[in-house]
Amino acid sequence: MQSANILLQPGVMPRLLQGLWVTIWLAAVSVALSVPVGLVTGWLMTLRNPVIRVIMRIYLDFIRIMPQLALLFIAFYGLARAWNWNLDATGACVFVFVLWGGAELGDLVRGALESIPAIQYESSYMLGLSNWQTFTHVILPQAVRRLLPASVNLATRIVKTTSLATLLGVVEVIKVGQQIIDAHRFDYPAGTLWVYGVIFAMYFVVCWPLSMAARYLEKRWANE
Amino acid sequence: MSEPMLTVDNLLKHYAGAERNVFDGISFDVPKGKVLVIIGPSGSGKSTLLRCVAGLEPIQGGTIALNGQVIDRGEPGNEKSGRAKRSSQLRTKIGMVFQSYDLFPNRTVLGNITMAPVMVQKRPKPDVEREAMELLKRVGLADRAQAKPHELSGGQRQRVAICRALIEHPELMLMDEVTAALDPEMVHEVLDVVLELADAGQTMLIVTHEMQFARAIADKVIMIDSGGIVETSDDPEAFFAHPTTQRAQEFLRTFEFSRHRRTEKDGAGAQTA
Amino acid sequence: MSEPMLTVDNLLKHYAGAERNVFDGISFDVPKGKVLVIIGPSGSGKSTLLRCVAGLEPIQGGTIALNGQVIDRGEPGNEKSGRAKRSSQLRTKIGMVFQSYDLFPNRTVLGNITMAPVMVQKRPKPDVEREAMELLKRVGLADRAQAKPHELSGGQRQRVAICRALIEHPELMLMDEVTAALDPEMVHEVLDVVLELADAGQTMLIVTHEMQFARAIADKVIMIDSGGIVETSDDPEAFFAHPTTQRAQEFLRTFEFSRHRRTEKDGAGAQTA
Amino acid sequence: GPNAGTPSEAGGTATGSSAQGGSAAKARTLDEIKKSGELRVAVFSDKAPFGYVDKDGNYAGYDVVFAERLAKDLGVKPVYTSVDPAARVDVLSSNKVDVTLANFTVTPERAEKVDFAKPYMKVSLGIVSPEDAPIKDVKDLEGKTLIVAKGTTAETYFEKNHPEIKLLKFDQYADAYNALLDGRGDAMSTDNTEVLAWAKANKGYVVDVTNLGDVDTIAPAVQKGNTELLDYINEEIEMLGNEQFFHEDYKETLEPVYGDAANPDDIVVEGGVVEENTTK
Amino acid sequence: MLDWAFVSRYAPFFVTGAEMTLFISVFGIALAILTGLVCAAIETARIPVLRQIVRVYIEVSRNTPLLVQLYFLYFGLPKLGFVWSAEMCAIIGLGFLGGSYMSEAMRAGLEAVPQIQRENAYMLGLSSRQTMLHVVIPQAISTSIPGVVANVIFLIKESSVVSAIALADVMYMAKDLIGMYYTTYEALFLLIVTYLIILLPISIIGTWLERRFDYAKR
Ligand SMILES: Nc1ncnc2c1ncn2[C@@H]1O[C@H](COP(=O)(O)OP(=O)(O)OP(=O)(O)O)[C@@H](O)[C@H]1O
Ligand SMILES: Nc1ncnc2c1ncn2[C@@H]1O[C@H](COP(=O)(O)OP(=O)(O)OP(=O)(O)O)[C@@H](O)[C@H]1O
Ligand SMILES: [Mg+2]
Ligand SMILES: [Mg+2]
Repeated sequence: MQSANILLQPGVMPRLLQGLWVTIWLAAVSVALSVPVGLVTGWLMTLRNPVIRVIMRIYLDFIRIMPQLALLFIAFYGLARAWNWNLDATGACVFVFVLWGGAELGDLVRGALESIPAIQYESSYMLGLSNWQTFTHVILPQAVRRLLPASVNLATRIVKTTSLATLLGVVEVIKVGQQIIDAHRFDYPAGTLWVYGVIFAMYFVVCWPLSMAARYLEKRWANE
Repeated sequence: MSEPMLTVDNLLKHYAGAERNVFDGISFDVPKGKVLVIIGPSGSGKSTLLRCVAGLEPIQGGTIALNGQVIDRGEPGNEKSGRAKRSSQLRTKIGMVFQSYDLFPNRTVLGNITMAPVMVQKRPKPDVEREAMELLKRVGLADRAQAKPHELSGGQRQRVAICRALIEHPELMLMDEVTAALDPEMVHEVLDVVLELADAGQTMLIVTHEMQFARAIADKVIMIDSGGIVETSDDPEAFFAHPTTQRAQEFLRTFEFSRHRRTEKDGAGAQTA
Repeated sequence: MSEPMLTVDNLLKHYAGAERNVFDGISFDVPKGKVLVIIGPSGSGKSTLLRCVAGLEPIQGGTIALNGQVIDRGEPGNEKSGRAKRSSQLRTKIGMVFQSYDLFPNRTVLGNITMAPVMVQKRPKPDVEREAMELLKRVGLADRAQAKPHELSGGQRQRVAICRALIEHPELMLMDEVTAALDPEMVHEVLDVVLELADAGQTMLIVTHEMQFARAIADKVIMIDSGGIVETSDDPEAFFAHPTTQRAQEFLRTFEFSRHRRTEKDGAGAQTA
Repeated sequence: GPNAGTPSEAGGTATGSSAQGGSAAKARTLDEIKKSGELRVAVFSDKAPFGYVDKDGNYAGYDVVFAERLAKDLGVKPVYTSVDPAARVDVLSSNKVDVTLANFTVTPERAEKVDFAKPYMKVSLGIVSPEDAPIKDVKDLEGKTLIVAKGTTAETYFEKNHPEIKLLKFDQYADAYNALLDGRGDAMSTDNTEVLAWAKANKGYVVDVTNLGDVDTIAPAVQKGNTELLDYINEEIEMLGNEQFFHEDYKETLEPVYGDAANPDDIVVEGGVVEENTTK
Repeated sequence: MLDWAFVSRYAPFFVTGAEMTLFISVFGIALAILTGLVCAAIETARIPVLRQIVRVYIEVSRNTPLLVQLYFLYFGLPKLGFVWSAEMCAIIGLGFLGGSYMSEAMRAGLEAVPQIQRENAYMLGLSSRQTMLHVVIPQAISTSIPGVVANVIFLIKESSVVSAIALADVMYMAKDLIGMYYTTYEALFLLIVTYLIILLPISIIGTWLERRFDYAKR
C-alpha cells in the first residue's frame, strides 16, 4: 500500500482541497442563486393563470426529465452559440444548476404554500390582517419551516451534481484528482485508488452533515 | 328583544358547480346581546351560513347587515370571486372561532392573541399584552402564555382561539362547532368559556351538535335544512322539549337512544348471529 | 346472571417507561349474553383494558379467562414482549372493532369480511360469501358489497367493520368508542346495529363516551379511573340516575350543561369583555 | 451488453454536410484582447509533457511555454482554460477562448471549423502496448481493443481507416492510460511523441509502432475568420523561428522526458516551415 | 437550422446508445430494487448488527456522487486487483447508489401501514405470514410506488454518466458526434429526443401505476 504515499506528496492534499473548494463554491453559488429563482418559480406555480401554469409545467417537467449531464451539454455547447452567450464551463454549470435547483425548489415552494391549510388564511382574514400581513406574518413563516429541510436536501443533491462539471472541463476536485493522477502516473501508477478514494471521502464529508441537518430540521419541526 | 345586531335578509347562496342552492333566500336576525344557535343535519349549510356572515364566502342574493348597515349584498354570478371585500376595520367587528387547529403554529399563545390588535388595530403592545393576559386568566390558561400551540391540548387551543377573537372586542362572535374535534372531557372546558361569554352579554351566532349545550345557551334557535329554515324559536326550552315541525322532531330524536329495542333482548336470548 | 364468559382477575398493566401502572390489579367479569359498558375519563385506561383482553398488550399481573379457561397470565417484566401468544383459533373467538377507519383499504367490502373466515377458519368461500351478504343486509349495506372502503362514509365503514368481526362468530365482542370519529348523524346508524346485536344476545364489552347510548345498552357498568374501578353497577338505569361515588357523579356531570350560569345573564347586560 | 457501434463508425466525411456558420459567438479582435489584458488560451491539463498541471498546480508543458511567450509578446497575461480533446473546436466557435494551443493536429475536417495558424510541431501516430503482448503492426490489432482519447487524431484515423478495430474511447488522457494499465484494452494509440514518453516512464510497455499514418502537423487554432489574430500568430511563429524558440522549448519541457529516445528535429517545427527530412 | 440528413444518418447510433442506456439501467435498477428490499427488510425487522451496516451503507451511498463512485470502481479498484468490466462497474454503481434510495422508499411504505391494520389482522386470527402477505405488503406497495417510480427515473437519468467510463450510451454518442464532426446542434437535438423517448413513457407509466395502486387513499 505504499502507493498511498501519493497523498503525502507535497502539494497533493492542498490541491485536492483547493479543488474541493471550487466544488463547494460552485454548489454554494448555485444554491444561493437558486433560492430567489425558486421563490419566484414557486410563486408563479401557485398562480391560476392557465398560460403561466402550462409554461411552468413544461419548464419543470423538461428540467426533471432530462439528465443533468444532458442539460449541461445543452447549455455548454448549444446555448452559448445559439444566443451568443460567452458561457464558460463554470458559467454553464452554474446556469444549469440554478435552472434545475430553481425548478426543484420552486416545486417545493409551491408544495409548501399549498400545504398551508385554507383555515390559516381565513383566520387571518377574520382577524382583519391585510393580504400582505397574512403572507409575511402567517403564511411565509409556516412555509419556510416546511421548506427548509427539503431545501437543505436539495443543496446536498446540488453538491453531488457538481461532480458532473468535471465532464465539461471545470477544474474542480475530480479534475484536480485526475491531474494529480496524471502528473504522478510515472511514480505512483496505483495512485488512482487513493486519489479517487480521497475524493469519494471528501464528497461524503461535505454532503453528510447537510443530510444530517436536513433530517434534524425535519424532526424538529415535524410536530409543529 | 333589543334591536338586531345582525340582520340576514333573503340570503341566497350557491356554490360554483353545485346542483342547487345551499340557501334559497333565508332571513333571520340576531338581537344585540343575545345568542342565536343554529342546528340542522350535516350538510344542511350551517357552516356555509356562518361563512357567509363572516365574509368568507361570496353571496349570490340578499343582504347581510351589521347594526343596520349593509355589509354584504348578494350579486348573482359571483360564485368564484372569493372573500367579500370588507375593510380590515369591519372584519375586526366580527370574530370567528373555527372547528379547530387554526392557531398560528409559529407563534406562542400570547403571540397569537396579540398579533391582530397590534398589527390591525394599532394598539400599543404593552396594553394589548396586559389585556391578553387577563383574557388568558379568564379562560384558565395564564400559565401557558409562552407555550407553542402544538404543546397544548385541543381544548386549550380552542380557548386560546376564543381569546384571540375576543381581544379585538368583536360586536358579533361566530362559532362553528368549536368542540367537534375535541375529546369529551375537553368539551366542557371550552363550552364553559362560551357560556360565560353569553352571560357577559356577548352577541353570538353558534353552530353546534351538542344539544344539551344548545339548550343551555340559546336565546333563540333556528333549525335549517334543505335550503331553508325549518323552525325558528325564541323559546329554546320549549323548542327542545316539543319542537313543532315534524322535521325538527325527527332531527332531535337522532340524539337519543331509544330503549324499546332493548326490552325484547332477554327474550331473544341465544339465537345470535 | 348467567355464568361469566370473560373473567378478568387482578389485572396489572404497566407500559414500558411509564411512571405508574395503568391498572393496579382490577377484577370484573362479563356474563354470557350480557353487555358490559366501561366508562371513565380520558386517559383512565379504557382502551388499554380492551387491548389487554384482546391480547394486543402484554399484561404484567393477574389473569384473563374466557369461558373459565385462562387465556393470558400476567408476567412481570414482559412490557416489551408485544402481543400475547394466542392461537389463531382462540383469536377468532374474540372480535374487536376499533375507533375507526381500519378496514383493509386494498380489498372490497366483501373481501374485507370474507378474508378471515376463508383464510383462518378455512370455511368454503361460497358459504362465507353468502353469510357475508346476509350480514351486510342486516346492517343495510347489501348494495355496497363491491365498494372499496375509501368510497364509504365513516358510519358505513364502521358497520362493515362490525360485520367483519361478526362473521367469525366471536363469543365476545370488544368495541372501543366505535363512533368517536363519526359525524353525529352517523353515530346513530352504527349504534343501532350495536343495539340490535345486544338484543340478539351477543356478549360484549363496550367503551363509549355516549352516555345516552351507554345507558340504553348496558346490562352492567363499570367506571374506571386512576388505576382502579371506581364504581360497578348491575343496574345501569340506577347508576346513571344516581351514581353512588362522588367521582362518578362528577364524571357524569361533565356531560351536562348547567343553566344556572345563564340566569345572571340578563342582569349582567352590556359590561362585556 | 449490447454491442454498441459508434457514430464515427459510419465512416465517410460527415463534416462537410454540417453548416459551418455555427459560430454565432464572435471572436475578439486583437485590440479587444490587448485592452482586456488577457489572452484566453485553451490547453490540456492532463497531457504531460505538452500541456499539464505540474505538482505545484501550475500549467506547464510545451504548449504552455509557447502560450506564455505569445501572451508576453502581446503584452498581456495568459489565462488558461483546461479542455478535453473533444472540446477544442467548440471552445473556439463559442468564443470561450481566443486561441487553442492543445496539441491540436491539423486535419481537413478541423480546418473547416477553425483557422489553423502555421505549425509549431509535427507528429504521426504511435501505438503503445504491453511488452508481453506487443503490437508490432496495425494488423496485429485486428479483433483487439484499442484505447484512444475522444476527439484526437488517433480516434479519427482509426475510425476512418480501420473500422475493424474496436475502439475504447475516454474523455481524458489520464483515463485512457489508466485503462491501459488496468488491462481494459490491448493497446493504446495517440501521437507518437506522447506514447514514446509514456512508455519510457512505464515499465512493461513498449512502442513498436511509431510512424502510423501521415506526418501531421500541430498548430495553434483560432476561431474561423479571425484573420487578424491568425496573421499575428503566424508572424509571431516566423519571428520565433529566427531565435530557434521551439528548440529551446523542447529542451525545457520535452527533453527531460524523452531523453535520447527522440530527435528534436523529428518533433519541432521552426518558423512554421515543415522540413521533409524526418527520420523514419 | 438543423441538418436533417445528418440527423437521420446518425439517429440509428442513438438507438444503439439507448439500448446501452437501457441495458445498464434495467440491470442497475433491478440490483437497486433487490438491495433496497434487503435493506428495508433488515431495517424494519431491526436485526441488530446488520442494521448498523445498512445505515452506514445508506449514508455513504446517498452522500457521494455516482460519477465518483464509478471512477472509484473502474479506475481505483483495479489497483487492488479487481478488474471489472465497464458494464459491470456501471451496474454495480447504479445498484449501489439506487439501493439506498429504493430502501428508503420501501421502508417509508412499510412504516406508513398503520399499526391498527396489523392489530386487526391479529384479532381476526391471521398468522403473521398471512398478515404480512395479505395486509401489510399490499398497502406498503401502494405507498411505495410513487417513490420507487421516481427513483427509477432518477437512476435512468443518473446512468448518463457511464459515458465517463467508456460505455457507449446515449450521452456518449452525443459527445462522440460533437468531438468528431463538431455537429453540436444535431447531436444535442438527438440527445434530447432520445432521452425524451426513453423517459417520457416511463414517467407516464409511473403516473398510471400510482393511480392504479392508489387504493390506500383514504
Ligand atoms: N366549497 C364548497 N364547494 C361546493 N359545495 C360545498 C362547499 N362547501 C360546502 N359545500 C356543500 O354545501 C352544503 C352545505 O355544507 P356545510 O359545510 O355548510 O354543511 P354543515 O351544515 O356545516 O354540515 P356539518 O354539520 O357536516 O358541518 C353541503 O351539501 C356541502 O357539500
Ligand atoms: N403505548 C403506550 N405507551 C405508554 N403509555 C401509554 C400507551 N398507550 C396509552 N398509554 C397511557 O396509558 C394511559 C391509558 O391510556 P388509554 O388510551 O387506555 O386511555 P383511555 O381511557 O382509552 O382514554 P381515551 O378516552 O382518551 O381513549 C394514558 O395515561 C396513556 O397516556
Ligand atoms: Mg359544518
Ligand atoms: Mg381510548
